[in-house]
Amino acid sequence: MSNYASPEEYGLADLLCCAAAHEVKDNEVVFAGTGLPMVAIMLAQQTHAPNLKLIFEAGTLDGRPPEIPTSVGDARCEMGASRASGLYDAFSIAQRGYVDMGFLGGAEVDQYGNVNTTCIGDYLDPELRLTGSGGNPDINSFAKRTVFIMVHEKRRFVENVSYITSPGWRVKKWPGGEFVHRRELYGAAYRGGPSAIISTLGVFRFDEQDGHMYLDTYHSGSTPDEIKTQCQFDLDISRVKGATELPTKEELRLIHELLDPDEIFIPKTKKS
Amino acid sequence: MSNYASPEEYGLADLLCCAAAHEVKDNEVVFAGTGLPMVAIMLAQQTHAPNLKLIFEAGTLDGRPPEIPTSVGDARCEMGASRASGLYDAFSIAQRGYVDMGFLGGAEVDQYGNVNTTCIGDYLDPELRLTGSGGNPDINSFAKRTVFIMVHEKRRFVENVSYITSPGWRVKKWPGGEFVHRRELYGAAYRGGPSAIISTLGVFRFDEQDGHMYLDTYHSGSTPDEIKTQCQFDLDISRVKGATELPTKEELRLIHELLDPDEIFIPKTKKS
Amino acid sequence: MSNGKRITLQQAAEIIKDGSSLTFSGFTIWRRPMAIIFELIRQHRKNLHLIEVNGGSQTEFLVGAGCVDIWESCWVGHELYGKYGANLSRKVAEKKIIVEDYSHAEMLFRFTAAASGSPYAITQTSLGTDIHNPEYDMLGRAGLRDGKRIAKLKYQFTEDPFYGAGSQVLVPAAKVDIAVLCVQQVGEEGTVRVNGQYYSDPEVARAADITIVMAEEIVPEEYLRRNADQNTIASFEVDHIVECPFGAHPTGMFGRYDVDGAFLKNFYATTRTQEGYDAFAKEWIHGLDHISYLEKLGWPRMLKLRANTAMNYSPREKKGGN
Amino acid sequence: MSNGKRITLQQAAEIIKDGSSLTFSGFTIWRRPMAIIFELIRQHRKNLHLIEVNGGSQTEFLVGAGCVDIWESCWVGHELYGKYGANLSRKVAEKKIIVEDYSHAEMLFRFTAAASGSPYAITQTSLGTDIHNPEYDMLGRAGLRDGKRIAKLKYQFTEDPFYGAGSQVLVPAAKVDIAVLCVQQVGEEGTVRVNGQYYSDPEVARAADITIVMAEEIVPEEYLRRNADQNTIASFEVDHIVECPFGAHPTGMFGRYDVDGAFLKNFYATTRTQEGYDAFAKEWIHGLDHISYLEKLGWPRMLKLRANTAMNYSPREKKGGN
Repeated sequence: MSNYASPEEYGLADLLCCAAAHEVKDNEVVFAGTGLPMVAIMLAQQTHAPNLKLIFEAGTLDGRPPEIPTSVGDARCEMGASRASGLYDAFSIAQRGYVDMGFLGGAEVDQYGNVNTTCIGDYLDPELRLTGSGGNPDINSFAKRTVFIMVHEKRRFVENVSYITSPGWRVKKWPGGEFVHRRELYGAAYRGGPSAIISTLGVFRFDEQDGHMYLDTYHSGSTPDEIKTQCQFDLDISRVKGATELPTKEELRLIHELLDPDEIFIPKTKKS
Repeated sequence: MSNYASPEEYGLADLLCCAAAHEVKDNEVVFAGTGLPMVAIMLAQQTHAPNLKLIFEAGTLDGRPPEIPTSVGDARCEMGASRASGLYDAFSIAQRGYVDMGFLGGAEVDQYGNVNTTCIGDYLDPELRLTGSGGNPDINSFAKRTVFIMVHEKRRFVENVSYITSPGWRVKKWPGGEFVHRRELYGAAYRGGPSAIISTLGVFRFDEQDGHMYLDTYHSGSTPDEIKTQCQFDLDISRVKGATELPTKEELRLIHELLDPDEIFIPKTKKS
Repeated sequence: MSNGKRITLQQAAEIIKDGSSLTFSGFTIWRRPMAIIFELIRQHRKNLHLIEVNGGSQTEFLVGAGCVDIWESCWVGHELYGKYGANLSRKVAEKKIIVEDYSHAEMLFRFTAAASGSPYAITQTSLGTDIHNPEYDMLGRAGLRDGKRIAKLKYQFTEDPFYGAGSQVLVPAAKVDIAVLCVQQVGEEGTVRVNGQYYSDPEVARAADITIVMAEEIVPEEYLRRNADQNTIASFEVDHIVECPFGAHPTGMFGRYDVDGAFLKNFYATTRTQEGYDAFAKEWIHGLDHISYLEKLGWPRMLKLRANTAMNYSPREKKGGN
Repeated sequence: MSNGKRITLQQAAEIIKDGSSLTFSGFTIWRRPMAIIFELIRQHRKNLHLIEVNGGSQTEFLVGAGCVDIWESCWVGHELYGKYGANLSRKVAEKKIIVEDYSHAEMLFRFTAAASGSPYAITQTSLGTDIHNPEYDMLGRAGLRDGKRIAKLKYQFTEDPFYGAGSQVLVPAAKVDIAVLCVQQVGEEGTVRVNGQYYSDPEVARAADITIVMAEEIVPEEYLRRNADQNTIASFEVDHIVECPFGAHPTGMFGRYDVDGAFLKNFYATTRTQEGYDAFAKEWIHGLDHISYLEKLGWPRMLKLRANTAMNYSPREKKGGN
């Protein structure tokens, strides 16, 4: 008598979004970026975490948008918010340590959870310049933990990212650039790091001591061995717990009827 | 056919207030403390400087109070203001260099314009603890020039103030405490210093090169020689220009009918 | 949606333990959380460490009552109703209190640093003054600079490496246990709307580990959230809320009531000695609660202080406090 | 009381000289001063140095037109209407532009420092990332770090001397010649009231040496001054004002109109090549003025974007931009 959706009822984006939503606990202060992270957080707000406090980077504090904003600068963010102000407030609050969790995205990730959103190829002669960091490294530096949502392709799960935009568990110590544990650099500002990478194939977590990524759960339709072949580094699949929890029918209803009916971030699945 | 008031029509506080008001130019951004400075600045606003922009330390920007506030935190400050916010704004704007002039008070002053509002006697074993600095050193550090309004007593015009609360033209260089020119310490933040001390006896200015105070004008009823005897340091009276301009009848009317009818800061003069 | 943030005046005071570091909303004689101050005095709180952007009547009441061991700030007095802090001055002369002097901007930037999670702030103020006299580092002299809640150094000079702008003064973040605010409105979930100047309220609320907000009225959260851009402090920055009308008296509140100048003048005049303070406290603090305090003040007095809605202050109150 | 701050769109653009450093109000695709951006492109402005808390459509329009030599910021794109900055990306690949990357918080704190007159700010963000890779100091590599308008160093690490909190990142104040804002209301004397999120508008206005405010409407100053606590920027921080309804289009404005997603989608799709950009600019920028631009957009389009007063956004605009 499960309420879980059957495979033909959900798409990968649904699975991703629900898995991400499950990372949030009630009453937490959560900082979410534009796109899927926003849908995931609002899904959590509609389900198990009605008292979470949502911060949008552009300056909305404890927002309760009745419909999904197109971006964090959107006028929709302010509806029902505790305070609408600006970036100084959002980043000060984050740096002060109020944020339990950040929800982010990325183009490339390495085995330590270092994420790249800046460029593909040599930074000094790039193949492709991307958007740049935005608040990704900031939220990731300030929050107690961060969750990344990513498309899974082998070219995105790499040995070394082209550019470390956002810090993982082992990061570069300048001026030399040797990898050290994040804790060593952040001192009193150390609060944690990436707690999960949720890709279109599985959910990955990190050994906080040695900083390495491991597979926690695999999404229905893939296997740990297959996922391992989709990473350029040697993914630890020894700690896998099982399959990722499926979306429920209610979650799918909330995503497609309430949060994103216009399929702005999450396409509807054609019933077969 | 002068509009100047006759001696029996004004008191020393009137003279002080009017002399202070004359220090302001139109269109300037002025930062005024509570008390006589506030009356002086509002008098200027009502006479020759209608476009001056008045900042109150508690967070009122470009205020146009219709009646004298009791202090800079007063609700009266906000009437007609461009923006009411807080101290962060007021001090950021000041440190950014917007402020042309600051209007301040003090308990003691030395020959370099160093002012004390902190204590009388040895700081470590004081005869009398006063209010403390307030924003006096800040406004004085940030503004292009500052004007002080003080009661003139020999015990207040001293060789060395008990405590330098607010920096004059020659100040202490720490850790040693030797006197150096203000310019040497402030670097790029150097914008000027005290431009006038207006006491109940005269108007004093400073040689900006050597930092020494000199008598600029004496108030009607006193003489340069008498004023010199009312200073513990060797006051330069060689540059005196003449008598201080008297209050006009209109200025007196504004002070006593419009600005301070309740004699909160300036007593009315009994007609003889 | 309420979430249990509402407490009583008594409970608010009980959260503040002996030895706590404490800061307040408001400015000199405006929007000070006096009802909680009185309750702290009734509860005989001891060894408090006040860290204030500026002091005012609240400081004088607490200091006079002997609640305070350390005062870090820049100014104390009652504005035109009392030239200086007579109680503080007396305790300083008697060496019963440690005073650490900063400038006003330094105090403000110290709170700004704490509020934005920085260990210190950069300013260019007060160079050349005795505020930076190394002999006058009173917390250092007392051996209290443990580098935990009290910074290792009072300040540090450094040079600007970016533009060659010269000497900068670094001042440590103001780390405080508890901020007590007094405002016009707070929502059931903690959203604060301050009317008029907000002074340094947003900074002190965010800097403190625990933030208590006392308001003239607790309003439906949803009412404040209809205009989020008019609110001052976000819900999650506030831990406890207290409804207490006229809670700032004898200090004033924009849009609600003026400073009670006569009350402060009398306080200043009668508390220049400890005996005077004790008698004043006996009459106005001990043995009363907030309602009996208001009863004692009486209607005519409060109606005179009441602000005119269009002006946000009282046109009836004679400003000189007579 | 007016004081001659009012100028035209053309005059506003003329104040911005070739080689100026420039920054803007808004956030990515919201409240960008597009009408002035278009005018700058019409006037063939060159060698601009953009220093932005974040980039957005305004960046892409200026960069595509070849107006920009240096871009210091952290992000560029059109949110969901264009994944990244295709024009910037092309110019980067062709090495026709210098990009200096900071993090978002670093950029914000750089402006906060400039706005409060500090030569630099302290943060603890982005430690361990390539943002701090010394090889990637692009202004340094180009020999442009003169220590005057461009800081001698991109950043500097230091240790906290007060609480032993560890590594701090010092970042230089963002020194900019001109800030161009786009807001809902400005008073005749320059008082600005922003509705909704104010993003980093107060900081950029105060950081710049010259501040130009373009508003949907210039309102009587006295109207704004009736509620001083609802205003965002003080009169004297603003040097010039311009009235320009729909001046932010195709970006959006809280309470007035939504982002024109279809317009931005089309811009993104067609300007991935320089030829595409030139054709787009020929159609939508050159040879038009603001009114003929609005005429070209047409009433149905603008009415669809128009915000609902109760919601502050348009319930009619399909958010996907189709």
